[in-house]
Amino acid sequence: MSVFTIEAGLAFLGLVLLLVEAFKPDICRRTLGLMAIAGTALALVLFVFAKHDTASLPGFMQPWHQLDTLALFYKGFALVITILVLWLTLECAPYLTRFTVDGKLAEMFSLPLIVCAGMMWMASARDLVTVFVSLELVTVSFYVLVAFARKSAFSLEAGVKYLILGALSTGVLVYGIAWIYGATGTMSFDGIAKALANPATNKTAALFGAAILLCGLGFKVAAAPFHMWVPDVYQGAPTPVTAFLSVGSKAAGFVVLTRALDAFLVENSIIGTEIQSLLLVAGSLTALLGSLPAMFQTSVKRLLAYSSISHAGYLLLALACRESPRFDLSSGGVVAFYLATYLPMTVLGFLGLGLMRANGLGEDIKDFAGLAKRNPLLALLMTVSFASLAGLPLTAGFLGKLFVFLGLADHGYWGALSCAIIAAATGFYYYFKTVLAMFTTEGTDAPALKLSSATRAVAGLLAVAILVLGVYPKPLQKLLKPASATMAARN
Amino acid sequence: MPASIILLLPFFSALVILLGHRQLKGAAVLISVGSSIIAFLASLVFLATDDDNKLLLPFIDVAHFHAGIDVLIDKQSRGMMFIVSFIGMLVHIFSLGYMKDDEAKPRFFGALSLFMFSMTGIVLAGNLIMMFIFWELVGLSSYLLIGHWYQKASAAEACKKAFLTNRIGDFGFMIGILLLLGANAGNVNLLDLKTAFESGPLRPEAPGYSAGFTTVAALCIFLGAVGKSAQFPLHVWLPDAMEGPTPVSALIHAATMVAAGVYMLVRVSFLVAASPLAAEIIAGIGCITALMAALMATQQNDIKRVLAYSTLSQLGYMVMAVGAVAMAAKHGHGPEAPDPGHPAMFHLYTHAFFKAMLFLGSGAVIYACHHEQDIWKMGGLRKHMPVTFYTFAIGTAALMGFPWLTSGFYSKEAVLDAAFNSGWRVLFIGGAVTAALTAFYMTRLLIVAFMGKPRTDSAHHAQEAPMVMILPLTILAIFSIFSAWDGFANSLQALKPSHINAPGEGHTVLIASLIALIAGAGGAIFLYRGKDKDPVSIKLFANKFYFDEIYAVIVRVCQDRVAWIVTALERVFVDGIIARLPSAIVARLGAATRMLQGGHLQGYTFLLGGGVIAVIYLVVFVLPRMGN
Amino acid sequence: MITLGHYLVVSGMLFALGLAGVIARRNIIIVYMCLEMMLSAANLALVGFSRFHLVHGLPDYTAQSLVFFTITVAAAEVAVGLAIIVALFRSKQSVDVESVTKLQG
Amino acid sequence: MSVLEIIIALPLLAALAIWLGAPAHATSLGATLLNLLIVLVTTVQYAGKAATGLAFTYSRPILDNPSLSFAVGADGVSLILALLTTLVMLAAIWQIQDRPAIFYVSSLLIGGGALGAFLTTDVFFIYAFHELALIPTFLMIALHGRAEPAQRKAVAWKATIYLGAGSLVLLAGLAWVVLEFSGGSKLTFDLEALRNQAKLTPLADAKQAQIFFVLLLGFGSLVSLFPFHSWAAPAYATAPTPVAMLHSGVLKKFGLYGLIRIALPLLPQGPHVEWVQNALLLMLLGNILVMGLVTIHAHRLDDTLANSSVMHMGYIFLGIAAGSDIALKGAVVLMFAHGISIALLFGLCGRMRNQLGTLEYNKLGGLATHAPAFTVLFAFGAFASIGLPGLTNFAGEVMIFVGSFTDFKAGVMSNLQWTVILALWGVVMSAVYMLRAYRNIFHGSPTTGLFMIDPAFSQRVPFIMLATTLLVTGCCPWLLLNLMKSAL
Repeated sequence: MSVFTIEAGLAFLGLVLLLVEAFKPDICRRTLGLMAIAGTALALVLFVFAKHDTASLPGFMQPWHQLDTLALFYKGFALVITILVLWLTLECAPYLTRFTVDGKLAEMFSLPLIVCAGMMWMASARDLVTVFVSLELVTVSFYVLVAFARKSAFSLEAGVKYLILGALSTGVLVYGIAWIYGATGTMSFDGIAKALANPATNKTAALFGAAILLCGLGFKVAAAPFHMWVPDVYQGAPTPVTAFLSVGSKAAGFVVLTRALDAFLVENSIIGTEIQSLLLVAGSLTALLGSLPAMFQTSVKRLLAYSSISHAGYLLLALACRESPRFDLSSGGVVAFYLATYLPMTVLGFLGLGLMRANGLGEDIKDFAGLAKRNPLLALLMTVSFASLAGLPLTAGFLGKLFVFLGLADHGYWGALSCAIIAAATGFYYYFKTVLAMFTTEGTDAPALKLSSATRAVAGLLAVAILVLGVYPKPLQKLLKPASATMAARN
Repeated sequence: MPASIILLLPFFSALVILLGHRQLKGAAVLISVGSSIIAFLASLVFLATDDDNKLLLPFIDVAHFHAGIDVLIDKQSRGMMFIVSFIGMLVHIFSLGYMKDDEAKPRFFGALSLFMFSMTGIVLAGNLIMMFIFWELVGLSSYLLIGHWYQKASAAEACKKAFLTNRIGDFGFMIGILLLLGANAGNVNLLDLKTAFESGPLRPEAPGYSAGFTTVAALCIFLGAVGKSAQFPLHVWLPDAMEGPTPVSALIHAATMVAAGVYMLVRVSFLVAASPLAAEIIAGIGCITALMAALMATQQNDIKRVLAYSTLSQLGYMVMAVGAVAMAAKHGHGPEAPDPGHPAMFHLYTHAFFKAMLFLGSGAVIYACHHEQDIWKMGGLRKHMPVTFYTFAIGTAALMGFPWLTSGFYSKEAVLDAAFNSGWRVLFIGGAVTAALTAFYMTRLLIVAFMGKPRTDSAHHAQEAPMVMILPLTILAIFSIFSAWDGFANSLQALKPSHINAPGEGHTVLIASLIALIAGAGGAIFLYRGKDKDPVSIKLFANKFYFDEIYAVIVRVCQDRVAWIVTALERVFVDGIIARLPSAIVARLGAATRMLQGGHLQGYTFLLGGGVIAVIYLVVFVLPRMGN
Repeated sequence: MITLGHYLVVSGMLFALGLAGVIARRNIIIVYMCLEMMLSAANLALVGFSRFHLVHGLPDYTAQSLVFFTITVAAAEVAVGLAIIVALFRSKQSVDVESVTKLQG
Repeated sequence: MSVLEIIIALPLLAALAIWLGAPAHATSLGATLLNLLIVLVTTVQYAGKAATGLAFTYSRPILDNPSLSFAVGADGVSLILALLTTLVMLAAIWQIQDRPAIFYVSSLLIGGGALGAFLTTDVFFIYAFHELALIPTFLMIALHGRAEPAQRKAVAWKATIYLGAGSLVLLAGLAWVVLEFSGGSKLTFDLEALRNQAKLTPLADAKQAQIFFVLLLGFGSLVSLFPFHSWAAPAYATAPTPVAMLHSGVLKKFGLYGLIRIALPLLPQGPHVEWVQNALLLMLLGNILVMGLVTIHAHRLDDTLANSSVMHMGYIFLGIAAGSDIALKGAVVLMFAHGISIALLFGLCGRMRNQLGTLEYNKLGGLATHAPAFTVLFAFGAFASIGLPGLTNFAGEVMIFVGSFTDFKAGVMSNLQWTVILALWGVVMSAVYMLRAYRNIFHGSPTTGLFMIDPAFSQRVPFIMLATTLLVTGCCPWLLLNLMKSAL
């Protein structure tokens, strides 16, 4: 079975679920959710055993679609995060339904499948057209998802902001694509790389196009100065959607960014140094602009949004560092590694948030007070998650940061490194502010917080994943190693 | 073997007592006294051992730095060892009586044992590091013993003061040791150092020799002695140290520990000899101390304080002798053949006996008068405590240097002789004046405390001290008289100078000291006979030249004020610049960046559009020009 | 003779106008229309580039195919977008950009 | 499997067990006691062998490139510090009374983290274990500190941000080291490999100086090197007793250990390049003289102890600045000594605070009368930190001083040697504040109302253990030196 079939099937399943809800309105939402989860899980299993080379794709797809390691990795990534988000939606369903029309959640289960399919396509894209189409598939679906809890003013506001700013960035993106095409005469990444390596190509036009294109993509990954939407949208969106945005959408953005930069920063690229400098500046700025305002946040959800921005900053910095012979992971590999470590910790964090909400608590730091007393396990798991987000050693978050820092130091980008260090230092403050609240005992007589065993299992699994990746990242590295190898070969 | 016994026996005794005195109770006293007696016997055996320099215990052994517990056995250490263990034993025995009713007796005896251990260490030390180790430990035991009655604020302050003042001395001592150690390739063994100074890399003819260095090293080492032997200007702790029990004053603050400074200087006399300037400074400091302390002693009313200042003054004598001998050697006035004797050590030896005796005697008096120490509240004790009186009188005579009869006379002559030959006439004059003052204040003490009529009830009801206290007094009185006799001195290996009985330069020294004695004693008799209160009042002397007050100001200004200012500066600047300023900047930045997130859609679109334009401007127009 | 430059200038002006509208206008519907105008600008540029980038004497149709996708996507975006804007109007009785300022900081 | 892995794992497993519901006191005490025994046996074994180089090594590869492995190994320095850790841990846990389980868990985690940092030989894990130990420190200060919630949180924040920022600078420095010394093909975090490479291709002095300086700042702020020290005093004064004991006694030594173990072997010329040396000497003089005066100014026992602990770090840095074999070994001995003595003092201080409710000097007095055993124990700690011979600190200090004078030319003093002279004045200052504290607390007549009696014997045991260690290793410092036979 080809991977493409799985993707198509997933999208189809999404549509089916939508129809089921439409024609059988009294269906239990839990059933619907479980169906979605089961479908995605099945897709994941099938994906693992599917053929993993480009030749297995239908012939007409091959010019547009590729199945290199990076693509495969991100496809798996998309499937995993989709399953987790669906499950998170189930967890949050009790309070989410209070804000939806007629208390229904159907699209919350079907749209993620379509988003997932979009993300999987995006991972394979070898052409700007494919990129654009799959990116829009994801973005448009997210417009709906963000504004889904329509009765909540916050969700609606987030939806409007995301819609306007997202559409704006789409415009910018297409305009950039147009100019890149104009400068290089091709839409495919390979062709662009070839053209940029050719000194005869018009440098200014290429720079102009690349800059605008990167602005458009920068919006998707929340790079400064296009990050302003993130806190508002993340805070307003339903928690599962926030998690999806923060992990899935960001990963999708970065895979495209990786592909685009592989082309832009190809050896002897006429625009290489400029783009690299831009990345360093934007990365440093992003890390700082994410971290600094986060210190004053009182809402954990908004705090996580800022944290997501600053993580995007580190990722951009990782992209700025090109391959080093002394380093098994290429910049794309480091980004993938970072995102893989970022997945469990972020999802775990949002899971905690969702559980708080499901138990009738708020999302403010003060609502976390005494969590250690109310549910020691959840407090412990959340601590692991936040420690990892802060980048403490022995957790997955540290390794990602370490690789980024090593790369920066290796290339001698000291300015960017200092910015990253300042951002990380600030990070200690705001992550631990939350952790501290959890362990505070005074003034908390709230009742114990009960978790179902399934919840505990999933949360525990995520925490274990954080710790295991933190001390034994070898399997993950192995998974990504061919990725760098192939890319190195192609370049 | 005897060396190890003398050294380690008191150590284990101290350890056992201090750690287990609750369980041991009375046995603690027996352990301590027993160990002191065994140590004394061992020191007798030790007198007969051969010269040696061997390692007893390892301590630090790294690279070329070897600092072990190694003993240097020679005439000096054997003789000093005898003094220490002998007087130590007597004081132990005396304390049996004196401390009979004290609740914390085990603690006292434990500290006494600790002192014996430390003092033995100093005496036996074969290298300067070991000397320093025990140097500090005697400081500790002195601290514990002065502060024995720590509930009394004055005792608590006194022990602190003693330790801190000594620390200042040790500061110099350590620098001196480090300088020597650096200069002599990590070797501070006394014999090796001596060789180095006389024929090795530190001799004046050696390449890279620096006279300044030798002087500085000598003076730094001397600073150690200044602290321990309470020389000017670090003398202030010794009078206060009298807050400790009287046997302690006798043992530590009269006979042995304070003499350790002199002993140490004699041990490193090759260093003093190598630097004429240092020798002059040492002699000068000694002379000043001797004179100044004697002046202060004339106006003290506390029996122990008089003795304490007299101790100071005598220590000044010894130190002056150390310097004077070195100066004399430079002037060619030294003995022709190397003289094994040393006036300072000789005076130390005789002084130890009679000063310990005087202190123990004063202890007996204080004990009899129910812990009354003011001599003007005594009087007429001669009749009530005859043995104490006679022994005290013998001690006084020895201290004054009663001619030909007492041991003090011979040693004082030796010191004055050395001062006379030093080439500095002022040293000799200072010494002679001090001798006169000594005669004056001791006579005053004897007259006021023992003669006349009892002035208070407690003096009236005073009774002779018990046997355990009388016995040490008597033994020491015998030694006060006979210890300078050749037979005694030689068998006890005292460092008696060979030419002592035949002053070379006519009789100037002898005549001067006789005049001083007569003038001092006569003056005192004339002034104090039959008086009930002090007819002379010299505030300057009574208030000890206001040293304590001046030092209090210095400490308050230089230490407490500066500490206050530094603390404030540290809070404001260091903490401010390193910690608070960056965090304030970051906080400001955070607040400022937060302003970007105003929540207005138009603001966001504006920023987004502006961002696009900025990026285009940067990438297309700025970066290519930078040519990077 | 109309060159590529002419197309690009027009497209650029369209894009700039759209952007200015997005920034300046307060009515979300109009903002949305301006966004569509920006997409049109991009489309114009694409078509222009395609027309002047001749492969074997014919325009390169890759870019033109993207234009079709853009138009389709824009339609989808409008569908979703208008639904959200309608929902906003229902809840706030206003489509002013200043009606959504609750999320901030 | 190496015995060191057991040593590291034992406290961490015990902490997990307690978190999952095992009885706190028994489990933690048993685990630490067992751990102490294992460490003792291991140390004796090591001393029995040649006592040079790494022993008990074992490595579990984790990543190929960059080459990363969980590698354990110990030489004399790490064993001395492991011994210190287990001793202080046992004492800290033993003295806990009537406290929630989190006290035990955090003590075990701090100790376990420290053991991990001292006994692993992979830069990554050395760093990681230290960070692991910092979290419970922070939480405990913020949650159970001895101050109002707002104030203790502020203190905890200050410490955390300081230490966090310091750790990040350190991380940058370590990254630099790894990049410079990994050799041609592969990045490696293995300390031995890095050291070999450093021996093969030493860097230019100027570059060594730069890297060393970054490491110095990083490690230094973890050790409260002046002027990056202002977190330390309030943190120790506020921290709950076991945390104060463990952090000031053990965890703080990590920075010094790192300098001796990582920075110096890789960058032997680093501290001797003039500008670095002068900077280091100035900073350590700041520790000794400025903090000495600040300590003199303190009015409370916890302030005195906390500031003195900052001050004494200056001497260890002096040993590192001197860099000679004697001085470095002295620094290690002093690390051990200071760890034991300050833990002893903080432990006793905590007990006093519990019983008396105040540590203000002008409210205390005469405690010796009713609590003689307590007084003796305190005296051990106080005199040890003054540097009294016969207690371990003296041996360390004297070795550092001597080690700074090894290349002395009569009449010519180097900056280092002038610094030593000034540092010696610090010894006088420490006597001033310690004796002042001792006099105010224990001497004098007992204050009415403030009354304290000796703890029960079983509660004295941990302190007796520490005091005995001071005495034994103080009289026989060669016991420690025998573990470090090869030159550092």
